[in-house]
Amino acid sequence: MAKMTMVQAINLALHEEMERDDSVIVMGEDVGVDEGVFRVTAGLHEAFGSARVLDTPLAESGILGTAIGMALAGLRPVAEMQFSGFSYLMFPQLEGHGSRFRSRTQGRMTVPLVVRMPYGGGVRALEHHSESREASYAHLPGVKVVIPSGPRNARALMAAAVRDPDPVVFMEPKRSYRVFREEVPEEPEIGQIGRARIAREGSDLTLVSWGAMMRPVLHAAEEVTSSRGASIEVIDLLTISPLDGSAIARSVSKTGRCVVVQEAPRSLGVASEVIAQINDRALMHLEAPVNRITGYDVVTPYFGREMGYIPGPGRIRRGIEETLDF
Amino acid sequence: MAKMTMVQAINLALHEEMERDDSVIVMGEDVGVDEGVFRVTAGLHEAFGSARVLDTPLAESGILGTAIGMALAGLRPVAEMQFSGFSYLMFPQLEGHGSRFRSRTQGRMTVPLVVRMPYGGGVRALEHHSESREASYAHLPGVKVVIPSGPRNARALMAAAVRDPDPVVFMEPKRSYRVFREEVPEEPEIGQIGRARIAREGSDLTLVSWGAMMRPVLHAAEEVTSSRGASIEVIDLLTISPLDGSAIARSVSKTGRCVVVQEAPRSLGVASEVIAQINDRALMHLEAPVNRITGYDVVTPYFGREMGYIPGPGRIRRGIEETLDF
Amino acid sequence: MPLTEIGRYSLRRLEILDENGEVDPALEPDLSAEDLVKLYRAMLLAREDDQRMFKMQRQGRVGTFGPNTGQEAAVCGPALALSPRDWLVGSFRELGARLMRGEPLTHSYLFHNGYEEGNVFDGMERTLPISIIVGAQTLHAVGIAYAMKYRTEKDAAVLAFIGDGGTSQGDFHEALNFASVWQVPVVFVVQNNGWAISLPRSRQAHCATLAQRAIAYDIPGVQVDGNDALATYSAAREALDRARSGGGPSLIEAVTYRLMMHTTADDPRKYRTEEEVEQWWKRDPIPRFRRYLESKSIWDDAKQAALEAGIKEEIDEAVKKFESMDGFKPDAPFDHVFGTRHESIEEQRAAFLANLEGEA
Amino acid sequence: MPLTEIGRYSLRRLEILDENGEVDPALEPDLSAEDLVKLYRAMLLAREDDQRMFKMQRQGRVGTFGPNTGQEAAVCGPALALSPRDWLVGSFRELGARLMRGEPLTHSYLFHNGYEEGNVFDGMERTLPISIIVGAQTLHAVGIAYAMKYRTEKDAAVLAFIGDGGTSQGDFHEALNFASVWQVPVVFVVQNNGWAISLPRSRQAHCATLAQRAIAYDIPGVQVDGNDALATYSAAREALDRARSGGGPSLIEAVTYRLMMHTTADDPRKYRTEEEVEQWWKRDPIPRFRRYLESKSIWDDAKQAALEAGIKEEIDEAVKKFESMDGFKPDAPFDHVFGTRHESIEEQRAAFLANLEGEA
Ligand SMILES: Cc1ncc(C[n+]2csc(CCOP(=O)(O)OP(=O)(O)O)c2C)c(N)n1
Ligand SMILES: Cc1ncc(C[n+]2csc(CCOP(=O)(O)OP(=O)(O)O)c2C)c(N)n1
Ligand SMILES: [Mg+2]
Ligand SMILES: [Mg+2]
Repeated sequence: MAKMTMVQAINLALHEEMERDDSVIVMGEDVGVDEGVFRVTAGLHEAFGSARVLDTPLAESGILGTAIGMALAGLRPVAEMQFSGFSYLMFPQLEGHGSRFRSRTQGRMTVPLVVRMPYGGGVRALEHHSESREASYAHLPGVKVVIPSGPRNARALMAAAVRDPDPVVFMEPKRSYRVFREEVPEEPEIGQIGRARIAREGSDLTLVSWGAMMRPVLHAAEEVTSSRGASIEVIDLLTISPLDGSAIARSVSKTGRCVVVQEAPRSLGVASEVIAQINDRALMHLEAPVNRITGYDVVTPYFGREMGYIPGPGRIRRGIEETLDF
Repeated sequence: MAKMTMVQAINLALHEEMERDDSVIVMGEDVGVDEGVFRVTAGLHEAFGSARVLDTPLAESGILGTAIGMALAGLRPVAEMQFSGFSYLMFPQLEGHGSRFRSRTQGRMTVPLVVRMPYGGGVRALEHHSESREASYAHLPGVKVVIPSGPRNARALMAAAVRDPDPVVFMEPKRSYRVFREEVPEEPEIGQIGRARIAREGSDLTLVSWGAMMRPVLHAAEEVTSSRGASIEVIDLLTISPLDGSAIARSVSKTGRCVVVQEAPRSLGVASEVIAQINDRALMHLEAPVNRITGYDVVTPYFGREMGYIPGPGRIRRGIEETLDF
Repeated sequence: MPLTEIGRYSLRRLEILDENGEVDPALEPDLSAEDLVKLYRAMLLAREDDQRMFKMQRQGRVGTFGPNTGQEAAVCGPALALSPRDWLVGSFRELGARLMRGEPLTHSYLFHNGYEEGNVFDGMERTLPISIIVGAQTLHAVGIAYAMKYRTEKDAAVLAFIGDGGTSQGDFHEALNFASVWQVPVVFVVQNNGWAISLPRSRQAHCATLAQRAIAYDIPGVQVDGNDALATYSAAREALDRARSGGGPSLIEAVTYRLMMHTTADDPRKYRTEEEVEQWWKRDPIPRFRRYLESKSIWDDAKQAALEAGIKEEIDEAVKKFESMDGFKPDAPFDHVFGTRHESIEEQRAAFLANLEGEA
Repeated sequence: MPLTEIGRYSLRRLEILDENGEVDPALEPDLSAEDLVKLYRAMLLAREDDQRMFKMQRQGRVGTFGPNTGQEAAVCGPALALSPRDWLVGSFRELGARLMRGEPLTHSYLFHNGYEEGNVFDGMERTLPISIIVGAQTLHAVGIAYAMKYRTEKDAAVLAFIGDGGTSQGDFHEALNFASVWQVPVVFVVQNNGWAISLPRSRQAHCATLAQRAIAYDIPGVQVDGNDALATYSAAREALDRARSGGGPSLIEAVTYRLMMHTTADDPRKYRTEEEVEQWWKRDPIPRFRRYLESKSIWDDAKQAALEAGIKEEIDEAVKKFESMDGFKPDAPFDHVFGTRHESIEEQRAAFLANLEGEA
């Protein structure tokens, strides 16, 4: 066991997967010699050489389009988008092809690849470097969307993503890259894509979130528990698509109250789908409206203003209290 | 007054707006001499010439990127995407720039443009020609998304979109292009972006939909009314973003029951947001879960199978009945 | 402005078999009679199948499709240069090449009647299905070529087709750039058929040729008479050989013409003249190839009659077979959304099937 | 393969002022002493401001930014050729050009400290803000140029900057193609500074020059010594004049070098040698321009000292002004999401403000 940051944990998974299977290759802008702008690919170029750890030209559609070709020909590319804000350039390749080859050929041609991308705000970065747009990918049939929340699950889910037979969009909450460490086991762990995790058990209220929001969410849950003794269950979605609706429903059926916390703009975010799932599966158990605490439907502000626009522990705590008091 | 199809009505609005304002120009693939593959731009090239009705090279990012430049320089381009399935190629330009110049410059530079695109299934077309992916656009702050449902509102909303100070994604339900005619007044009408329409008043259940689904929805509402005398209110959203949440809430507060019908895949569609809005604003009035009748989370099948995957009147009728009986 | 010259480039055009079937002996490729007949048969089959599908489309027996009539040499010549270990990455107007790769006739009927089953056949492993998003497939071709290089697969390459309209897409540029930076074995054939729906080639791009795009990437580029099957074969053969032996990518512009409509939903009279089309009928690739075969005494009227009869029979049978097909599993899309099982998908499948029953 | 030649192209490179400040009199542009000093001052101001921002960044007083040190000639030379009626469409490494267009020094501090206010200044009408998505801005430039042509605006053009890395993006290809098809007044300047973060130019593209991309679109293209402000000015001047008089688009590759890090978050020692950087410091555009001015007796040490002092004072004042700025309206994003009022946005603004109170 070793204490690791999320960056180190993802890096570990990439090392392990590349060692295990020589069809795994890593590609993207500055992932080789430079080891990635966040150093997520540290040591890979040295260990596996430039044919397997591939510095590409600066073209995101080119990166994903060629990765799709590689996957069709039997490789398992792990392609990096330097920031999720640039990833829309490859959206057409993913929507039009990566997600479709399996259904188009009724399973005869498949596209096992991973698209990694740091996403989300809170790191005082320039425009286009702090969006949280997981919903755009999660609405695509044929694509899985995974968002780890900590070093250990990041490592396990990256291993699962690399081994998965389908295209996986792996969104890394960059704000959580280095702010905390966690024990990560020696032995490889393989996560399960499609399953949410109960991060904390409780009986009075269900708090649902994912990615970088898990830290303030858990913090707020602690606070409310100690301030008023409420028992709060926290669900960490981990996979955004396909969503683990029954895990959410089980919890809400038990607690009767729910708060969903989302960094992204309010409308049509994952929180809306969580609410829709509760509606479908557990509405009659609700004792209060689901409280969605989200970003706002404004263009992501430059970083001078961003913190007011990302849900913080205070806002989450007040949201929990309102819902408990409803 | 004249009876017109939706194609004719949109064409009328384009003629009127181009006559009114010489900063309005129409551009896209085959919109000129060919008059558009659906003939939506019929007569424009002849009337306004090739500098205002511009056949562009085959490049969607190029079309929207240059349209943004034109808008920055004072024109009001109406750009066509030949089918919404090709529009993702311009998503990065819209997400990264079209939607942001206003906020980026605090209102000093703006992008008044319209992106028209036929969308949706039911016309036995090839792959990529029948998706319904309005949610991808509606999740973008700074972009308005309008979806007409009939000739008259299409004409009025197109006029509004052309005059709007912001980028408007104007999604045209191609299945409704020619299947019915409606009276369209002589005088120009200007629709109101951001407002839903009560298409039918009622008190027992609220049926929410938009675009091509409005026809089977209204049909099902009639059927259920005549078969069991239920009074069904039908809301036609017309604008998907910003969504008219209070209109939905008002109706559901009155009826206590709601069915939302969406052609798009289930997860993270506009129906989820409608449910989330009801949750936020009218949950305690609900006497049954909101019933969402949607496409499925599968890759849009080729047209041989598509009809089973698009909600039809039977499925909608059964959905209404279930919700009434809940 | 007087300056130093730092680069000098030249561009060439290849023509071997002229409109009258006269061959330039210095350029004539060394093809066996068997291969020549194979090529001729492929072109004729593509033409006849097009015509049959056109009739079927007008009768409502298949859906919209894009005929390849007139472009058979641009399509079949390069395909003849393929080995089974090469990959074919097409766009949507390469019927002849697909048939040469072993795709059954039934499959384009199926595809154009809205069934994914049309993409699935034995031996499809290295033939990608039709790609409708213009330009996108060229990047797949480069990725496949990269995998070949990575696996040090020798003596194999990728042949990718795109249209003149497709050259305007950013993906095409990115494909050429990645291919040249990586020096991978891929050959791009631009079927310049003069039109992208209603947009003439001259307004699609300002350059005199599309072949000169190769100069921007320092890769070999050539323009060929795309209605001359010997030229398209030879140029592709040379480029594929170079690619297979580590010489990297190439670009071929095949200048041809779409003699029919863009797709059966299109009316070309809106945007082009009858005269232009007439001119190009005179350059039809098939009769000139027949004359060439005749001049080599490989062909005669009897063989032609037999071939035509054979093709007709083959198409008749395929149509019959296609029209007797049924049992398309209604919930197949649920089987193929993912390669893993997920509760939410299975729940939705159950709802779908229940609804089917409700409709019944 | 013997073939007919159908095209022949030549590419040239322009150098006027060499590394030692020696000018080629035959090529020397006819610039007034005033303009020459203006250009020199602009380059020096950009350099000094960069250095100040770098210090401020290290002290946590501004956020991440990308220094333009070393590229002042590539940026300021073309900007000198602009009239106020021309548009400037930059990427993110053209500080010198922005300052020449009237952007206050304070504004790059504001921008790089996370405030949209940094994009807003009097006279900004024809200067687009920094564009971070690599390549995208070139299409905006073409659209603006189209609007000029449509409005028959005479004597104005658009100058668009992009990096060597940016040339790989599909949007750049689409921009060149649209511009050439439309023949609109736009000049593209590729600042080829040798690197795109850690990727050297040689692995960004396989072509010997980026200027030869022009051949693919049949537009004028030229490579210039990008550290030679006379050459960058002259090439841009010629291209802008051509554009303004209806001659269509041009492409200029300015070969320069990024002497500092990609951004303050980058460590270039990971991917390039000190020697390479040393070599390029010898080609620094600023000292050579100073020597040129001196050789023309326009400049001397006293003027240099005065200029340096003036620039220092100007920057000091700007920093002071910037650091005293406050009152950034917290809910400004709600003001500028749309140009029309919407209930849902106002509801969210109210919630935002209520939450701010909750936090207080
Ligand atoms: C990205 C994209 N945009 C638009 C279309 C619609 N479309 C289909 S084919 C076509 C023209 C293609 O022209 P070209 O590349 O020359 O091929 P051709 O049809 O002539 O074979 C267009 C505009 C599409 N399929 N994909
Ligand atoms: C579409 C996109 N992809 C990636 C990035 C991240 N990024 C910022 S600058 C840069 C390198 C740019 O290189 P170049 O175009 O040569 O400009 P330079 O930085 O050298 O001035 C990269 C990869 C981005 N901003 N936009
Ligand atoms: Mg064509
Ligand atoms: Mg660079």
